[in-house]
Amino acid sequence: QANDTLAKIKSSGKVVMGVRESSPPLSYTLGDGKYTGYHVELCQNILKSIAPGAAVEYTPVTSANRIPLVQNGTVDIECGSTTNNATRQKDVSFALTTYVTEVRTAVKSTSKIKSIADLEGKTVATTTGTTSVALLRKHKRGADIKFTEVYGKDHADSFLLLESGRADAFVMDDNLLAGLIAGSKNPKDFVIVGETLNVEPIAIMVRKDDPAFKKAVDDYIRAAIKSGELNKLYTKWFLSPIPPKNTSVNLAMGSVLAGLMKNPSDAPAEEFNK
Amino acid sequence: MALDWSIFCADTIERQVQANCLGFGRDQTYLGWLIEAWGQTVLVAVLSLCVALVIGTVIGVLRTLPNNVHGHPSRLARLANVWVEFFRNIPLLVQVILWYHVVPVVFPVFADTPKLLLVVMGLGFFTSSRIAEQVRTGIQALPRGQRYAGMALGFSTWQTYRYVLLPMAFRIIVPPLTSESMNIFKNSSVAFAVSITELTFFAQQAGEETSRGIEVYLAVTLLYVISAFAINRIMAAIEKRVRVPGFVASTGGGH
Amino acid sequence: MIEIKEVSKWYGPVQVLNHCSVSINKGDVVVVCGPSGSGKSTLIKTVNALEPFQQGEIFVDGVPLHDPKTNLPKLRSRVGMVFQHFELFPHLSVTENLTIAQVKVLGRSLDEAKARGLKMLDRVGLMAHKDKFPGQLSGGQQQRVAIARALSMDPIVMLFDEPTSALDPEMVGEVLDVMVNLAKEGMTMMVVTHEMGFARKVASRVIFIDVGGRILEDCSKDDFFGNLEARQPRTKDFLNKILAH
Amino acid sequence: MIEIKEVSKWYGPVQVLNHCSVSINKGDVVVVCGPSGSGKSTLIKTVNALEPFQQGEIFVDGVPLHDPKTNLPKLRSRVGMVFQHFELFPHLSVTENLTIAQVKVLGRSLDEAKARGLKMLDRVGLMAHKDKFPGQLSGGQQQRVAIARALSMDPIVMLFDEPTSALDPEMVGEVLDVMVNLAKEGMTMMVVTHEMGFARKVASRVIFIDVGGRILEDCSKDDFFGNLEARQPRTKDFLNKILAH
Amino acid sequence: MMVLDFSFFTWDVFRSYVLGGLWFSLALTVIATLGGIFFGTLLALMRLSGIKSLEMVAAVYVNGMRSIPLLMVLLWFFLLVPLVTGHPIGAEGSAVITFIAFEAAYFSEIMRAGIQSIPRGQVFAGYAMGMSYAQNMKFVILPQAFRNMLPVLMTQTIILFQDTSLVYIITAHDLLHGFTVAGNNLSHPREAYILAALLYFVICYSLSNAVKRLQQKIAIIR
Ligand SMILES: Nc1ncnc2c1ncn2[C@@H]1O[C@H](COP(=O)(O)OP(=O)(O)OP(=O)(O)O)[C@@H](O)[C@H]1O
Ligand SMILES: Nc1ncnc2c1ncn2[C@@H]1O[C@H](COP(=O)(O)OP(=O)(O)OP(=O)(O)O)[C@@H](O)[C@H]1O
Ligand SMILES: [Mg+2]
Ligand SMILES: [Mg+2]
Repeated sequence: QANDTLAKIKSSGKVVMGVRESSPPLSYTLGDGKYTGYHVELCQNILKSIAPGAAVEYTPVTSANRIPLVQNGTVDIECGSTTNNATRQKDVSFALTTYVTEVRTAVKSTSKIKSIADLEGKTVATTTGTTSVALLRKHKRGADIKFTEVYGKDHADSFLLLESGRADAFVMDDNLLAGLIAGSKNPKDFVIVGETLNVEPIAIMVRKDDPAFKKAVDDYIRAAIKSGELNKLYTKWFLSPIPPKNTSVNLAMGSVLAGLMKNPSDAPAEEFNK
Repeated sequence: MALDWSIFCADTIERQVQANCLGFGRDQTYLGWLIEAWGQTVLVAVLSLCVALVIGTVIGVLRTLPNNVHGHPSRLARLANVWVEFFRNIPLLVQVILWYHVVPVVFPVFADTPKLLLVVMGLGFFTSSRIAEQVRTGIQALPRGQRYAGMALGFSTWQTYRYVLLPMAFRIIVPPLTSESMNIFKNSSVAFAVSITELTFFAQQAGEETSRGIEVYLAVTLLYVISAFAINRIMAAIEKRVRVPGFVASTGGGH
Repeated sequence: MIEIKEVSKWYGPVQVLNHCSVSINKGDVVVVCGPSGSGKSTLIKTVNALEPFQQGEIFVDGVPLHDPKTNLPKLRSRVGMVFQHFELFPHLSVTENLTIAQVKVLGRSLDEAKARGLKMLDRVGLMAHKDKFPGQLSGGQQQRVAIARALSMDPIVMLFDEPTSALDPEMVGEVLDVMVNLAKEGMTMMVVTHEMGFARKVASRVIFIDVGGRILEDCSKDDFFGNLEARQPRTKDFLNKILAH
Repeated sequence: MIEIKEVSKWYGPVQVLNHCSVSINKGDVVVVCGPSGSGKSTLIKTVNALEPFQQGEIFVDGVPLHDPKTNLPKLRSRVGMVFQHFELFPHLSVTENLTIAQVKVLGRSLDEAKARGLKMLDRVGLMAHKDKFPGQLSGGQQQRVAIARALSMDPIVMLFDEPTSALDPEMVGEVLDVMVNLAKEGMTMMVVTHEMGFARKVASRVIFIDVGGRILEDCSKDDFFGNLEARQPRTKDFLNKILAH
Repeated sequence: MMVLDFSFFTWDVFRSYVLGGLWFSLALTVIATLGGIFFGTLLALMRLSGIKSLEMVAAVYVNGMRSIPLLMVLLWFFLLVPLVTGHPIGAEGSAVITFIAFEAAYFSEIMRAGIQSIPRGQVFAGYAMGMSYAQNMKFVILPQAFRNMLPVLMTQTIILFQDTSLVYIITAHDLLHGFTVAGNNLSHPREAYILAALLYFVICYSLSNAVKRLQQKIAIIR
């Protein structure tokens, strides 16, 4: 296994970026093989700097397959919406946290659900292969509430379940929820409610045991934070209208991420939820 | 790469290995979950198989009804043709998605249909079109004289099918029915795309949660192989039971 | 008993019966012969309403076949038919083959049907095989069971479509013997066959059909075999061919 | 030419050939008959090494079949064989059927093969059909092409396995005519058939096999047909059956 | 009752979202069919070779493949094989390999049936004319088996084409994927699924009609 990604990029002249199909605004497709989003653009900038001249090849990944793909070398750098947690750190490495998401609940505006407690007897959607599945399980036991889970094969599917009323709530990272709502037919029909189930640092994912590559990525991120580049990217993707429909996600930077901007870290989620 | 099977004894919340591997009375373990997922696979497959057999037989029989006096297929036969063409020319995955995401919204009658039933209809109707083809082939594989012989004895059309054609046709198509039954087990894996927590769903989710992909996929694959083998044995037993003494299916071979 | 009047039939554009008329009286044994594809099987099947026809009329025991109001299954149950390939039902034992139609169609009790069926089975000399399945019998035996099956429905007429042509030569005899006896007992029969020996022995009339489904000859067997010169050229040709070796 | 010595063969526990010995000399026409399942086809196939046998020896033109070192394909190419169901290659035209083995097996040039094949086709009277496919010919025509195909390999002996029993009665004659001519021209032939007319006309010897694969008779045709009383009871029985009607 | 609105589906949407997927699905179908028939025929010959060890190997492979869902085979090749071998294969590459490996098992059963459907007399006839095993296979048996099985082979190809929709699980860009993305991005997912079904139907129906015509043609030649 090539554990020296930089050398591999140099010798092959190309770098494979793992991207998501529908994780706006972090990483999503515009069709026609074009990918874009906060993390995608950030990665593009990173690669331009650390591997100048290398051709970037985009490989779409799913929640379920992204980790094996980074492990097995199909993907060199995954720029999606992957939570950095301790379990995963056994298999892969994460760059410095560039986004912090709070797992929350999206419901219809007309719904009476205001918090987790209101989920009793309801149907809750989430996406196969995400941390939210395990999280839901945990909460179900901890709070001793009973609800039915349904699983979409991707975020868009899960959202469709909510939209068509087959699920009463959709538990997922708030940025994804906001992105999906912004992209929906009638964004006003949905709201994000309730307490934060989990705080999750989202980061760019790279192969384990390749400190040189990780360092190169981290260094760039650190510099970007300093220079204000990251802030500009945040504003562009979270606070301004974005393609394809030119609506805005409208999600101001939370306190945790703001803290991390001062004090960059690659600590796993467990550190945040003690 | 060393395999680590202890993951199956871990509970699905804290990921602690449990002394009681099935996790009775406590939090579910991955093994318990795996077995539950298998149960879902079996449930979906068996229900769909029932739907497919009943509808497939009816449609297949309709397609073999004799032409009318003018040499044209009867109206029922044409309807059956439409059924078969419709359900076999759209990929199963697309059909299941349509049943799950589109039908309940577009046709409000289905709005409250349980999701399992929607998947069963998708998988069952898809398979019914293929079983219908086999039933038709089975009936047409019988010598034409068999139908004539039945009619010549004064049997009505229904009686001819009931007492003469279907008993032999079903015996003939046991082998293709076997592979179709095995197919339905395998095809039930697309149900995961619409939120049925069956084996493939388990493989995806548990593989991701535990990072023990190889072990999880091996276990799931093994269960699929066992299921297929079980179906195969059941059908072989059926075939043996209904075997007609002295009857050798004509293989088209000469001397 | 059977009245075929000017019957014509087409498969798509191909004419297979061409203004055929035959009348068969009680006790007649009519042998039908002709080259392959001439329409012999088709003709005999129309008599039993197994094949529809487009023109003409057929009456069986006075009942018009061509009338849509006629109850065809009922009519067919009164006409016995024996096929080239026997067409016993392979999944039923010999006894079940003999009884099923009696029970399901004629509404006889199972006991009654069995008594009748086994009597007929005895008549064709196969009582010992009553519990076997068709696949366990030789061709000749199967054909004799098929004859017994038809007879147990008490038919008013028996139709045979090349009953011996799928048999090994050594078995032809046993089937023909049964048929000869049947004829001698006065059964009305219409027999498609190339066995001219049978025709010589028991036929009351011989019919010759040429390709295209036209009846060229319909005369007594003595005329047919005895007066070859009076026959049509096609008939002579055919007879020469099949009697040559 | 062909020497069969004490050949026995079993299918699993069932014996189908039982110490069979036959010797066939150049120019002989040997007719083999016997009841269905007696092993006639099996015997004739062993001569061509198409069926292996467990005991005994067979020599064709002095070459031992049972010797593992014998080049069987080469030997088979020198023995012509005609089957009950013709077995023309349906995906090849008549001409291609005639030439393919000449080219691929004997290594003849295509022109040479065509010349030879068409000559044989002419001999069986089917020159007009050289570009058709087997499916477009009648059974009798197909069988004549099959004979031409075998002849165009210049065989030293011809084997026939019931060449007329799958034919409509009117077509039997045309095939038998070809075979009679072949015999008269001095071809060495071994023929499984029930056509006793053919045997009477040209056989030099007649062999009778009984079920179980034992050769009961091997005598001249005059003895076989002329002196019925000297025959074995099984043979008389068989002859009575197939000559009865 | 929800009102469906198909107006979002313009030529531009078709071109930018769907066309590439359609192309991939078709290419995958063609490659997997050719590869599957090639390896399937080899497997069939192995199973009929009369050599016990070859028969065993082929039988285990074929029966094994036929009892695992395609989805699982796809996941195996995509996720785990690279993990074991250390050589990454992309989504498209593993789709091609999986489909060839998977379909070979199915095509081998078809070819086996095809070879066995040739009357034994034909086999004898070839040998009787002095052909070797290889010559008999090449000139007599395989051409007929292919011809007899052509309709079944083509039907299997249609099924294969439908099965390409399953590559969504490894996120390859197939036809269905194109429609799905278009539907999500343009907020008409249901309409997009319906359109996908329609396009699949049109393609598969025309193909199966072509098979039917071919079948009739072959029936005439026989
Ligand atoms: N179902 C059918 N569709 C089209 N043509 C048919 C059909 N059945 C029979 N034919 C044609 O009708 C003609 C008469 O067929 P029929 O079986 O009555 O002949 P036959 O005299 O019984 O011949 P044989 O001696 O071969 O049994 C033939 O040319 C045959 O090809
Ligand atoms: N492949 C086989 N496996 C097992 N038994 C066989 C096989 N082929 C033939 N037999 C049996 O061997 C015996 C002789 O068969 P064979 O075909 O030689 O008979 P035949 O004299 O040619 O009969 P027919 O007149 O019916 O052609 C029969 O009892 C048959 O059932
Ligand atoms: Mg006929
Ligand atoms: Mg034989």
